[in-house]
Amino acid sequence: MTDVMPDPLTLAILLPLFGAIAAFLLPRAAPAIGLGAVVATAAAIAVLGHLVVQAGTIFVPLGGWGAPLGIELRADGLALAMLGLTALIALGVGLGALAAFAGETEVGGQPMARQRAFFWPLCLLLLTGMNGVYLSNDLFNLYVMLEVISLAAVGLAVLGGTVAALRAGLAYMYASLLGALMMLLGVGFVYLQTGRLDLAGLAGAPDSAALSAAFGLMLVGLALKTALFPLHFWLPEAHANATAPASALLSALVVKAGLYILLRLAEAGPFPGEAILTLMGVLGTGAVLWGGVQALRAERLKLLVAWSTVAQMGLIFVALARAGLEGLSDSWRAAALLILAHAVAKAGMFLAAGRIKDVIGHDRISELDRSAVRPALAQLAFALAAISLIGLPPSLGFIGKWSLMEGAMMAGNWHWVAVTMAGTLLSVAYFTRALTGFLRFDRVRAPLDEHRGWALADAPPVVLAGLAVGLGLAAGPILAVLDLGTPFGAIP
Amino acid sequence: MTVLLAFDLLLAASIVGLAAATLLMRDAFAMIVAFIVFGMLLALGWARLVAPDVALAEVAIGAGLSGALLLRTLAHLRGGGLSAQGGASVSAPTNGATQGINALLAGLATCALGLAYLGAPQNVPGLEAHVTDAMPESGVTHPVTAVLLNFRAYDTLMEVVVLLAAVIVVWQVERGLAETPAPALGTVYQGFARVALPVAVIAGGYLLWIGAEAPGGAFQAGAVLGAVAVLGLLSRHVRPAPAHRPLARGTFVAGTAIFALVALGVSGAGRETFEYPPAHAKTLILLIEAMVTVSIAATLAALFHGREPVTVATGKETT
Amino acid sequence: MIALSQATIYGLAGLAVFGLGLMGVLGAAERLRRLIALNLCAAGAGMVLIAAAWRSPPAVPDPVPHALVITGIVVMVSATAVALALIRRLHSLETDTDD
Amino acid sequence: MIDMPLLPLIILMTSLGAAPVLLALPERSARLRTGLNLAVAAVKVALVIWLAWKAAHGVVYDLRLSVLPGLDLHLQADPLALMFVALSAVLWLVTTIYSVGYLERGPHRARFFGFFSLCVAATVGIAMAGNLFTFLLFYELLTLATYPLVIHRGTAAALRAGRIYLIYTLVGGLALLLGTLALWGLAGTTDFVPGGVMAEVAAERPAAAQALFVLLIAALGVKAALVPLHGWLPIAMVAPAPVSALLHAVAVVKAGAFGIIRVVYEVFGIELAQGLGVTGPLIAVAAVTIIYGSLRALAQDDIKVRLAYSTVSQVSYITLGVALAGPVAAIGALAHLIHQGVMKITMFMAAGNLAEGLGVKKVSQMDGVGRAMPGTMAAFSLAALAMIGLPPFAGFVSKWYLAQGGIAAGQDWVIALLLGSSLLNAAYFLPLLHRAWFRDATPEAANAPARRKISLWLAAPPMVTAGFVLVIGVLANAPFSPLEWTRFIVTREFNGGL
Amino acid sequence: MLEIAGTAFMALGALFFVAGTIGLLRFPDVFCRLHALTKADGMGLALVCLSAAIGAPDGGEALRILLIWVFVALASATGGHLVARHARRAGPPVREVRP
Repeated sequence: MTDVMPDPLTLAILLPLFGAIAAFLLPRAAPAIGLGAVVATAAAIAVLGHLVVQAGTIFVPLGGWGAPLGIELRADGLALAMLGLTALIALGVGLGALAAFAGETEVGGQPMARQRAFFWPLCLLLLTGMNGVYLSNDLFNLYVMLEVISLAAVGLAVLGGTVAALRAGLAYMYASLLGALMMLLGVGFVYLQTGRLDLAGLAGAPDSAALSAAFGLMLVGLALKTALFPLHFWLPEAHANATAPASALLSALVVKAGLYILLRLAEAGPFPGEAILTLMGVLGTGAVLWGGVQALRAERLKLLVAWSTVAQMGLIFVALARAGLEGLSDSWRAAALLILAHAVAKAGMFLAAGRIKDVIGHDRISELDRSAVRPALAQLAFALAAISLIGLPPSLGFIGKWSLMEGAMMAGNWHWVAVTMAGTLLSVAYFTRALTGFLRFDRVRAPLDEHRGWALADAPPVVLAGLAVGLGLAAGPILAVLDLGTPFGAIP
Repeated sequence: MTVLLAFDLLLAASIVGLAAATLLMRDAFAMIVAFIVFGMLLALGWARLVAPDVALAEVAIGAGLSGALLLRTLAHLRGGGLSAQGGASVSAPTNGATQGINALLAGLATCALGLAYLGAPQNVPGLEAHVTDAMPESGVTHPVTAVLLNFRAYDTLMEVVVLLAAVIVVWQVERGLAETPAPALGTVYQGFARVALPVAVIAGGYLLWIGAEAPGGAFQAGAVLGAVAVLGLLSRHVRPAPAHRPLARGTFVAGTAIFALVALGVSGAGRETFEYPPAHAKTLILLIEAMVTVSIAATLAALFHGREPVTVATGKETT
Repeated sequence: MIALSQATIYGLAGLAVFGLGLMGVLGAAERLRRLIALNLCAAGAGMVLIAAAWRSPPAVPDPVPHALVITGIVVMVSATAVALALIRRLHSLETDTDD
Repeated sequence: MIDMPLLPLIILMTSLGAAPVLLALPERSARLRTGLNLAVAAVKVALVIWLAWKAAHGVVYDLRLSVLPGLDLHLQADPLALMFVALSAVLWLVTTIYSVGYLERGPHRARFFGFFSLCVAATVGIAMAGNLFTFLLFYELLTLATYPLVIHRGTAAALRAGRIYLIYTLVGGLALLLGTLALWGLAGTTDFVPGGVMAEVAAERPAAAQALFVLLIAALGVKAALVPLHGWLPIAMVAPAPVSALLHAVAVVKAGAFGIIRVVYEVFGIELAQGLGVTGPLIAVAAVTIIYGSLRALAQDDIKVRLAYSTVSQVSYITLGVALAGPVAAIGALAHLIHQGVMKITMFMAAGNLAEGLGVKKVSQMDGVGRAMPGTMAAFSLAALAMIGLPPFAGFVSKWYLAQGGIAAGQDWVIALLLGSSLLNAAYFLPLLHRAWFRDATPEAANAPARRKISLWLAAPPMVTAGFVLVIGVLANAPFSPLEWTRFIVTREFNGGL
Repeated sequence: MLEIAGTAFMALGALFFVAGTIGLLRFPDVFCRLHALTKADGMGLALVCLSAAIGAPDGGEALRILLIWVFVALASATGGHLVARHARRAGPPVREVRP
């Protein structure tokens, strides 16, 4: 690893950090610095990708100490896929943010110039934290990274400065903090039992009460952070009331950090038994149903999208649970695909929802129509993202659901297939509410020769949503990347 | 030995009792005071467990600065004063049933954790042997500092990043907030500040320097210096103005930036990131610690002050 | 009978503090009280870690958990500051709109 | 001629690629849009002819893109695919011409033609799908592309119809997804192979195979409007006339019927299906649907709803022919796929002309329309007579083969069914013709303000397709007629057992 | 000898602290409590510091302990002053009779 200097793993974490510092120091140039930093990070990730493809899993012992004394960074296919996806989404959302925070008008909350200046440092810190989580191989480091993410995410959630956003942001802060502290206590229990902090230390540890307590704590904490039903209470308001680019980052990326750590724990584990897995599946089912029903009842577009996040998170938990203990080495792939699919689609969808709200001035679903001024492209992006989230072919979401159901069926777990189907039906129902609204014009009195909402700002959501659909065709290569370095052992 | 054990039992019981009392206090001011006292006792407990660094950090940051932050917020909520009769009440009725169920669940979970704790093996060898082995190459002689600034320097960098994130978010949130009229503290306090602040600055520097070989270090020193700045803010010796903003921003990021730059800078030629050349390890660690101390002090003071300084005259701000 | 060492005493006390904090977070309605309850949780987790680091007297304690807890304390004060800023901002917005 | 292995993909991309361009074109550039539409449709017909030519000369087209390990997106051009592609390409050209006239100065033409194009792309994909997985992909795309067309008018009624349509078809799509998954899980492949892929599974787990058959047929039956899954079709009549024409003649309903053909012949294999005992119930469902649709059609006053119920009835002829499980019946079924398409599209376009030109939307208003619009009504009448099954028109040919097939399969009652159905056809179509030709227009209708001259764009297409009806009936035995082509296909499916 | 003196000072100091604490808990109003606390604790602190300084290994250590005493005394005096000032401004009853 010493031939490349400095190593791309550290760069993937530190480049956004330097970007955040620069953007904080020079608020006026923040957008340019931010985009530059994201591109630079993407370049580092590309180099990293090259190395991973060549060498499989890469470890970097920071400080030269190596685990267990020092902290190691670890990059394999799963991490690489997440890194690449995160960079992609950050780029898309960043470009979307250029437009979202343009202008000088103050809309109820913070003035735009200020939001523009503060979005970038926070976004880049978030990126630092996310990349740090993906590359981390150390439990305590994961906790610290989660806190970096938490604070940046809270800052993003309250960027708009409205009372609703602040209230939701505070509730989010508390939930996130509690989750992190549970994780911390869990780390304490792990240390009590094994005397080590690196994930590899978990692998050889014998089953014991302390480790069970540790896993229990970490599971609950991470479930709280990923808004697993019934610990989802904070998510809908926080995601719905943030400004669109912030919502996109929160929904697409932040919740994935917890899921990713869960995957890594499952990989390193002695993972808790069948009962816990089943419980995760049951709670995931609850999330799928409850999130779906609430999305059906939501009155605002962004709230609908936020509730759909709850439902989709539930589906990912079902994916983890679906094959039972012995199938875990396989089911993580479905979960990873669903994570990727949801991230891209949700980023595009929130950006699109934000554009729609910006152009027509509100996002009440019952009053959506084909008004004279309409954001046609944003609506197209919303529809494309919905296709992926519903899981219609050939989208990436479809591939994820296909792998989930295929595995569940092979394992004879038809109930998980039924849950997936039910979730799909619910998502059809709630997204149709919005899509129907885009197409109706029986109430429009304005002249029909409409102005089509062309704007450069529509490009990021359209591209992201298009990718969410189109990446399904690249599922083969994506799976190949995920299997690099064979996380979860050999390919069956 | 049994006397000490009894003392430990008493102290532990007081810590738990104070934690309970903190939550049960009806008045918010009393609650915060109880929390600060809890922090003091906790530090004592940590001293008993031979963790002086942690005890120092807890007193300075956990109890001290957190307490100051809490009190400042309470003053804001109550319209300038700390007594309950001024301004809005902070207590709200709670749903008894929900509270009961939650408490029950939390209690059960705690009992389960307690059982797991008792079931855990005692004195599992941790990483102390590794630390002892690596100490000669670490550049410092105090193990905690070695862990913080060398073995697990990456964590520490990220911890400073968390502080940076906090101050960014606080500045972002608190825009144009009406300034709470600072309490007039009178001449006695001013006199005290004149004497105490320079000495405290020296104490901070001492803590930083001694950290290499004895309990102390960047965080404790930063906390002391931060407290100096807080006292300065209170006594109006320090008055943040819009013109200070670039300087303030620079100070906030200096620690993080230098830390990360050093980490990257030492890499290459066969060395990993964060792998200081043995000959310069102590110098580099001291450099990092010094910058981090300054940043921590400034950041903590800014967290206490809250608002980003803006031109008050027009109420308009320029970013 | 479990040997009642210092570590056990403070570890159990830490768990109790964590549990109390948990109750407080779940049960309290006021913002400040919940925040303090979260701080109690952090303190409890820290106590468990420090207890895990303790070794019977001739041996010195494990310095790694000490470093972790210092990190935890700093992280917690950052989070507290952010939460307090949110509370202050919310309070002024709410009193503005209520009046 | 140069060899182009990507030809199927190019044919698919002509309409798939045109869709975003059409969507993006500004509303005002009507000429450009019309030109592009017609050009693409014409190019497509030409390409399909080329493809058919090459395929007939033994060139095998087989395109694969691996999506998941072992799971490919697979396009191919077997004779069955070619038949359906040709049908859709030709009828798309005609319908495009008709739509240009129909939507002249109407709102949201960009959207309409964009999704129209997408819809045809989906149909082509369905036709050329080489496995059930690919079929599923385009099946869902078809649902999504037709939804905006169904609710094109944007009224509350249209939205309601669209919602019902979407619920039916998406649930059907989910069932198909489940069925595809189950097929993948059971047989380890989703490929369409003449003779089927389920033989081993059926030998080991007959119950599972039966359940899979029911699931797949039910999933496809939603679009094929098998009773009781037909509920969406009459309601979807609120769509503009060209959409209805397309939905009934080529796209949605036929996609379902085509899927049933694929599943019965190339997933299960006809002998296996018979062996599993699942064809009997399918025949029963088809028979019930035929009678039920006809009976409901009798009672409808709205012309388009009457036509819709007629479709419910007529499309089930295809299912019936498939389920009868003999080569002769299969020829009838495949021929009817084409014949019914041509006949029904004529009738819908003619009905659209009546509504556009005379404001006539109900049967009771049809008095004397024959004299007001002789060309349109002539086309309508020709198609109606063919539909009833009068020789020598197209409908007669397919019904003849179905009846023969019934006898060959030992199911003589099929003749009675066909006779009864034809009588019902006559009962609901002849009154229309009677009113149109032999009654005088009511005075208020004659002076109705809605009366306007319809353009050639509208008038010509139904007459052209009516010409097709005549030609493919009369020249049924000529080389390259649909009937000959279906004979060729059936020979292949039944391993030359004709 | 020195050891005995140190222990005696320590015990005496603890006594002062106890007295101060009893005063804090039992006295009726802010000013009385403040009186008990500042006076008694100041004395207690001085004695404890003295005891610790006697036990210190070298002069430097003793000097540092002395410095601690000086600054804590200064701080507690200032703190007491501030509390009294605040209490007088806030104006709660000077003496309330506890039931």
